[in-house]
Amino acid sequence: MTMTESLVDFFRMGGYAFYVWWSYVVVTVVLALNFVLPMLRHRRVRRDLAQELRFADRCDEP
Amino acid sequence: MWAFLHRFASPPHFYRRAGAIAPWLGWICLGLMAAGLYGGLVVAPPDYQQGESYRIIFVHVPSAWMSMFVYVVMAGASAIALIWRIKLAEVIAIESAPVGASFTFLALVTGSLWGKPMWGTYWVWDARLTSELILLFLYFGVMGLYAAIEDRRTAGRAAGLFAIVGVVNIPIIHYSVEWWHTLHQGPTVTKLSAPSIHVSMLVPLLLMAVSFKLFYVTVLLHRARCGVLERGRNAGWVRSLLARTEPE
Amino acid sequence: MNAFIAIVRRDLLLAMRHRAEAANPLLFFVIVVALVPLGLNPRRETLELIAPGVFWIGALLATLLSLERMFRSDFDDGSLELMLISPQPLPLIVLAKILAHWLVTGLPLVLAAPPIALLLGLPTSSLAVLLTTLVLGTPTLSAVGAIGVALTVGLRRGGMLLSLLVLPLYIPVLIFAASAVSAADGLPVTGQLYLLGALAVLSFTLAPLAAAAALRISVS
Amino acid sequence: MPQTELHRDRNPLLEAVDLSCSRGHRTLFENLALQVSGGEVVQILGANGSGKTTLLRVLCGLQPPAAGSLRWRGRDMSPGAPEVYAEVQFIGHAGGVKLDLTPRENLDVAIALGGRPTGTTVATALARLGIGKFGRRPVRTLSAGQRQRVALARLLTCASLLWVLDEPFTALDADGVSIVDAMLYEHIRAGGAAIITSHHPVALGRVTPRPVSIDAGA
Repeated sequence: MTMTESLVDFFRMGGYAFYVWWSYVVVTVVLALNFVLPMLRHRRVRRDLAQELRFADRCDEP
Repeated sequence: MWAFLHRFASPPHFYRRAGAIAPWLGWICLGLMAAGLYGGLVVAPPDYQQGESYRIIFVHVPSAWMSMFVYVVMAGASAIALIWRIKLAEVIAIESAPVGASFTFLALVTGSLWGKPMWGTYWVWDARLTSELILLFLYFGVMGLYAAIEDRRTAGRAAGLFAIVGVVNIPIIHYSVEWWHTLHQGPTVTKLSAPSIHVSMLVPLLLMAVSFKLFYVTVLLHRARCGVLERGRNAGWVRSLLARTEPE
Repeated sequence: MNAFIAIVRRDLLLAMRHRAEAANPLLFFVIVVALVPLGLNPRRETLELIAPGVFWIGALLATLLSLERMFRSDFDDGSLELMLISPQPLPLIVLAKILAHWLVTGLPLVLAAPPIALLLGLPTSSLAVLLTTLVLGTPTLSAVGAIGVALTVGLRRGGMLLSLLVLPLYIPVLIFAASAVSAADGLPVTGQLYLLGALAVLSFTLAPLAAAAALRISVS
Repeated sequence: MPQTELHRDRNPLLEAVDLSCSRGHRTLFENLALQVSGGEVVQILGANGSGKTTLLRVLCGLQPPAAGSLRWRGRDMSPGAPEVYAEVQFIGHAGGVKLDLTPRENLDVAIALGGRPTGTTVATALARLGIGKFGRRPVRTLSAGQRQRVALARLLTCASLLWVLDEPFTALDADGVSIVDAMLYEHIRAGGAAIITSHHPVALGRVTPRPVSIDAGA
């Protein structure tokens, strides 16, 4: 079995390629989202808070 | 021990410690996941009954385990938050809900994708899948309640209480769904449980399970850092932290 | 103890003052049950198959519809704060509210069950079991629902969220009650009835505690 | 404002130690210290939205403070402590009066909830507040001032040491204010205490409340 043949066979997954690979794609996408979204949120929160802080300093709220 | 916990629970300490630990956990989780996937997709032999389609268990079963594990952690953290009024526990409980809901959703999707080759339909009212679906509703209940109440503190405590009520109800619901399922058992429904586990299949499964747990902890640490920052917006440590990083 | 009786008496008095409103859950239940044969086909054998499920889903929705009233008016006019401030144990007061809610909503469902069962073509042999499940099940619905209401009492539009919170918790009652009624003529139903009884006892002891804690959180 | 502390022999009835409260992310007030002893009326002064009502709700244990602690008769007051609630009466904006019930029915329920009746019958309490003849009509048919009097009648029928009244005078006419003034006077002479909030200082005949400003924290 040459390299490419075994690769093709690997991706065919014995005919169940659709189900196996789709479930792995969904898992990867959802896990990636779960990892990336908090990062973006963290950056946004820090920016908003810093900006809020700066705004507070400027008009020296009591 | 208690002193350490108390120190760790103080938001500024947590913010710094979590920031330090999270990257390491992330890399270890990635390594384990790669090993698990390699073991599961390449090394493990095909199942004599289901052929290659059984390889979905390497994501389905860990997701199902995690969906339950995260709910229990959420309920535990909520109990700690309500009884000892520890703000960090409340943040951990609330930030765990979306991650738990994602794992439940994954368990449902991979379960139905695995069901198609095995039973011919994407959705079968199998006892475990039905329990997962109800668990997803319970997660949405917690998240919905937290989002509906304006005041963050009240919202956190109300959602936490519902998480505790939920965790008490989960075994009852699970038992009644199992009982209901055996009552209306379809004639040829094979058990969704993993086939007799051979060691070459068990090792990747456990690797994936551990990597999912680490993934949860890493994401939770990131989300909790965010939550702690938002909760303590007018606390002193947040001001000094932000002033330091964005000098005027 | 007289605080318990005072609250139940007060709520029944209030319900009597709004007699029309008190009948709404029952009317809703009849309409839902009447819709089903119109939606499906009124032939006897199909109706018989689905009657228990429809009956109990109707009871579930009727209870859910009327749950909001349990604490809403008290929250608006400040008497909820009066209850929280009172030295009487709050779970006891919540239990009184649950009993009052059941008397206004659950009991009429139980009393109206026989004629409505005929509407759905339920065999009279299974009527006795139907009534038993209703007597055991509807109080549990009120008790568990009290937790959801207590959590959402502070929200102006808490209705939809209330159903999302409470319906998953109603599933065990629905499963055991509906299966008991459908297995009524011939098969043993003691198992389901015992479980319904257990659920009732469990919810009467735990739900007031959870609902009391939820009230303290929602009011704060 | 230096705390002119009348040194009672026993501990103050209610003591708040560096209390702070927030609504959402806005801090309403911070490290507020307050002492209320028997025989005095404390009037909380503050602009709209400065957290007067929130402070009252925290003092009665309806709401946990963001920080700080409360002491009742020198002992730490755990939230929801029944021994405290038996001694405290709270009348908020909404008054806690059911509109569909009659004043008598409302008071009967209040007595059952309050737990310690004072022996004053419902009729005398209503008569004292000038709404004796409306006892059997649904509260819905009464005016706002009369509804406020029904709520205030609760103070006469249920025994309590500390009265916490949120803006008791807003809906009352001059006659009503003088009745409440007399009630307050009798209450503090009997060793009780009261905390009231009011937008504008009220000319009370016999009672001179001790003003406490919520911003300065006294």
